[in-house]
Amino acid sequence: MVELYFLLVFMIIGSVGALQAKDLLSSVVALGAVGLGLCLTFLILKAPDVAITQLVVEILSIIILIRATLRKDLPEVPTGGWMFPSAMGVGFAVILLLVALKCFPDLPVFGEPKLRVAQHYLDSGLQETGAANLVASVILDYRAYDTLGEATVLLTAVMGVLAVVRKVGRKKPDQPEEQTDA
Amino acid sequence: MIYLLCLVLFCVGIYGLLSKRNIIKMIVGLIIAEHAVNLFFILVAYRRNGRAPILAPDVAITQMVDPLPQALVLTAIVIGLATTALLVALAIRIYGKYGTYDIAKIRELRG
Amino acid sequence: MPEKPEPGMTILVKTVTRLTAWLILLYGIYIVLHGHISPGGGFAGGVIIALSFIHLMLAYGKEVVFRKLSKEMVELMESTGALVFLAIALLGLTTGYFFGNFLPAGEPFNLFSAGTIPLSNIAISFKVWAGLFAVFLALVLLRIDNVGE
Amino acid sequence: MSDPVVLLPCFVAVPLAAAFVNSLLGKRIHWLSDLLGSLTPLILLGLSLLAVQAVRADSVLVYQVGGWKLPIGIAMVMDGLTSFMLVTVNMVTFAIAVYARDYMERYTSKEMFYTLFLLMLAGMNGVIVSGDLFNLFVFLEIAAVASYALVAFGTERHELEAAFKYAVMGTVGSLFILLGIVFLYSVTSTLNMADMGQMLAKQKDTNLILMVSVLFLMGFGLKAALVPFHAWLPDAHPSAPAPISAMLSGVLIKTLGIYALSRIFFNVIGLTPAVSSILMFLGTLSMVVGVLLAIGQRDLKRLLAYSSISQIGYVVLGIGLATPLGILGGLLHLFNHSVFKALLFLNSGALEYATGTRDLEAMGGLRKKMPVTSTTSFVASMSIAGMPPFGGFWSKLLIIMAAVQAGHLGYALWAVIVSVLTLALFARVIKNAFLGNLDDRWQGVREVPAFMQASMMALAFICLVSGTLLIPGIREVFLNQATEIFVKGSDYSILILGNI
Repeated sequence: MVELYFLLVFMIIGSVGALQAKDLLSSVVALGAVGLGLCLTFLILKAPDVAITQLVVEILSIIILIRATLRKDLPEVPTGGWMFPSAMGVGFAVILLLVALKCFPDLPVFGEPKLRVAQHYLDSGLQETGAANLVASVILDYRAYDTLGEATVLLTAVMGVLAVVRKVGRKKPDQPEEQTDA
Repeated sequence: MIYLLCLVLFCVGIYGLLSKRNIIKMIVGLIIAEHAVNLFFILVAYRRNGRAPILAPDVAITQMVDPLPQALVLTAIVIGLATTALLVALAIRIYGKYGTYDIAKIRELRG
Repeated sequence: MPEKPEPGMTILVKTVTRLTAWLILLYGIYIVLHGHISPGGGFAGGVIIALSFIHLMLAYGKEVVFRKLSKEMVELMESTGALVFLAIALLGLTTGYFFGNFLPAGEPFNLFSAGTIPLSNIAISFKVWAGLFAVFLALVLLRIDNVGE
Repeated sequence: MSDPVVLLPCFVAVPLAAAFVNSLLGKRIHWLSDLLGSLTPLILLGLSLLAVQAVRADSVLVYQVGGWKLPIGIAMVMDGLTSFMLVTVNMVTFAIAVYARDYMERYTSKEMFYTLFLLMLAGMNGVIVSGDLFNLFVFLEIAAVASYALVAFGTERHELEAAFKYAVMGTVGSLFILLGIVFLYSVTSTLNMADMGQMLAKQKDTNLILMVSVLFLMGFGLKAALVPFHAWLPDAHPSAPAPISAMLSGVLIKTLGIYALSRIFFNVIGLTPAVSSILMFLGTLSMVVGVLLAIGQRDLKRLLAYSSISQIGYVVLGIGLATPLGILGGLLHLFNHSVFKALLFLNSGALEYATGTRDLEAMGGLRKKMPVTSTTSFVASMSIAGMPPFGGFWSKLLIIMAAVQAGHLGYALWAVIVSVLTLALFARVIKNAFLGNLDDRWQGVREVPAFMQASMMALAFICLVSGTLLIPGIREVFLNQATEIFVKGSDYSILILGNI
């Protein structure tokens, strides 16, 4: 599994690059590279469904993000005088990783999942649902209710975007404009 | 430990979110953290020398990876996309109103 | 992209796009229909279909796409997709359960098998491509409108 | 409808269907979205009352979605706590929906508002009835995404900024929750909460549980706006349209934050003393910090937002005590706070609707011009400050008594002090807004439309009578069943798995 480590390190470097890049466009492009690495990792980990979805979703979100950055010359602001949040970020990361390191021995060893419920899907998924793709049988039959929720999240987001981009939010009131943002 | 590297990726995302003051950079950090969580889920599902959970008429079922987390990650990816779309829409609107992506300047501009 | 007098990109891009957009569209439909047999499914396929439209739009400019389908149409399709999916769930009540699989499981590995799964895939793909395309349209239109602000 | 189990999917399917139909037809048929927006919460309220009845007969109902046996498929669960939350959420939502009918006339695209509103309601109901951890997460996201968009509904600059901040922090919270779910899945290899609880009962106090607890505390703490994670709330609540502020403060942070947090800690992971004391500490901290920050505010809605943080602290303190009395008090306070804080936000919306400002210093003497608003807001203020005949008094009393009983005198003292400070705070609100001389600016002010008045009066009535929930006889039906679920702790899983 050397390639896995290789890909992960690549992703970490890519994301650091994405965050430190001087202009926004290259930051977004670096994010695209990270997404591609993730997609390959999914393939290596034998998750082709996820890899396909990740790939197309990545393309779409990159397109959306580029629409946001292409606008004009967007000079990256220097991050001076912004020490406190950085320190907070580093502190948070260190604490999280320390606790995580302590808890890893409790997790099952990598490559040997417990498979309690999943064993049932593997054994009788084909007979019960008739779908050869077990992932499809899980998302659309065993856990179809989740998928309804997922579709609804997407609908909600679309409605939300449409609501947010309305040019006029309030009707012009007949009394003086409110000035409350004190 | 592969898990640790994955969490490092998560921390990089969160760190970016906390320390950057550009709205787009914050969104980028958030997306990276999302990637890390999804990856962690798939890592947990992996079986050594496993096969993809797709059956074929002539192959017996042996050593398949856990299909359940894959299904969940599919859901999580779409949720992430939905959130990203909304965030970007908000960001573009903020840019339209304030003329900058810099969150510190936006705070100064406020009322 | 600032507004150009002539919408869209160069003739070279347009010619290539005319070919590839349809291929992408077909591939998306294939992914949707075979979601229960091979990798892919409603979501991936739906996104691919949306991408094919976005591809067209990036190359030709928004007017060409709008001639084919209006924004209202897109929103309509999205809600319809969601409703169809919910209806499939409710039809499941005929088996006694919400989301019951009310169609026979059928012969495995065939295109017409696995009960409601292909139907749900199609409903979801409609929802997804319409929804994402609506998002894209909203963001693109917003940018053009906001220039003067 | 012979079998009460059929009720369960209705709680999700009805609002979703209403939202989809509304998004499809709302633009063309104008009366439809008003009708759907108010009728749906009413239907759900009726259903949830039926559910209380059903739970009383059967104690736990389990619905297996798709007919798959329990650990394999997704389960919906109806127990005392679920029905309690459902009644609270749907009742408050109904009042707010009626109010929004006139209030939202000031905004464009009202049908879009109702679609998002119904989606948010569906998300909250989905969170409450879900018996599956990942499913809970999905529905939590529906409610959260809808609320991000609703905060920005006015599309003014500060609204967009507040919505962005809220969306970023909310998404981070969701990521922590998802990471926690991943850790739990990898150890238990199941997602059903009852099944998971049974697996985890064997291995308490491991480092893994610590990690998961930390992740969930951060994630749900962000959603519930507990003090170290509260930064988004004072921006997001004032920026939203008044009905949405009422929804956010009244029910959303409770459903997504406190309900989900306590459900997972009590019934799935099992409450350890360490977590319990952290909860009590965070509760008290939120209580104190929230009220102190509220005192300096001039903007009425911002003041109410800070006071929400403080009142949420009471609820968390009560639940964190983990004694039956404390939990009872916490739940009653949750109910009370939903009602009176929703009412206060609706009042502030009515003031804004009539006068166009939220600045407390600019108001004054509005009592004569707006009798209904001033009376109802007086009732709500007295209830939040814990004056005796009103509901808020009883719940605070219970929490303080429970803290004393459990030997946490310090916490009890802080609760009393905060209560006094709250009284001072709201006395100032009443004085500045309604008493005193009428400014010439407000001569032309009129009372708000009838539907808005009706919903405020209904909520004020509930404020007045919510103390009766404690009377033996009524208490057994409603509150005790909810308390029992918490007290059972990890035995909850046996209850559910035995009830398939």
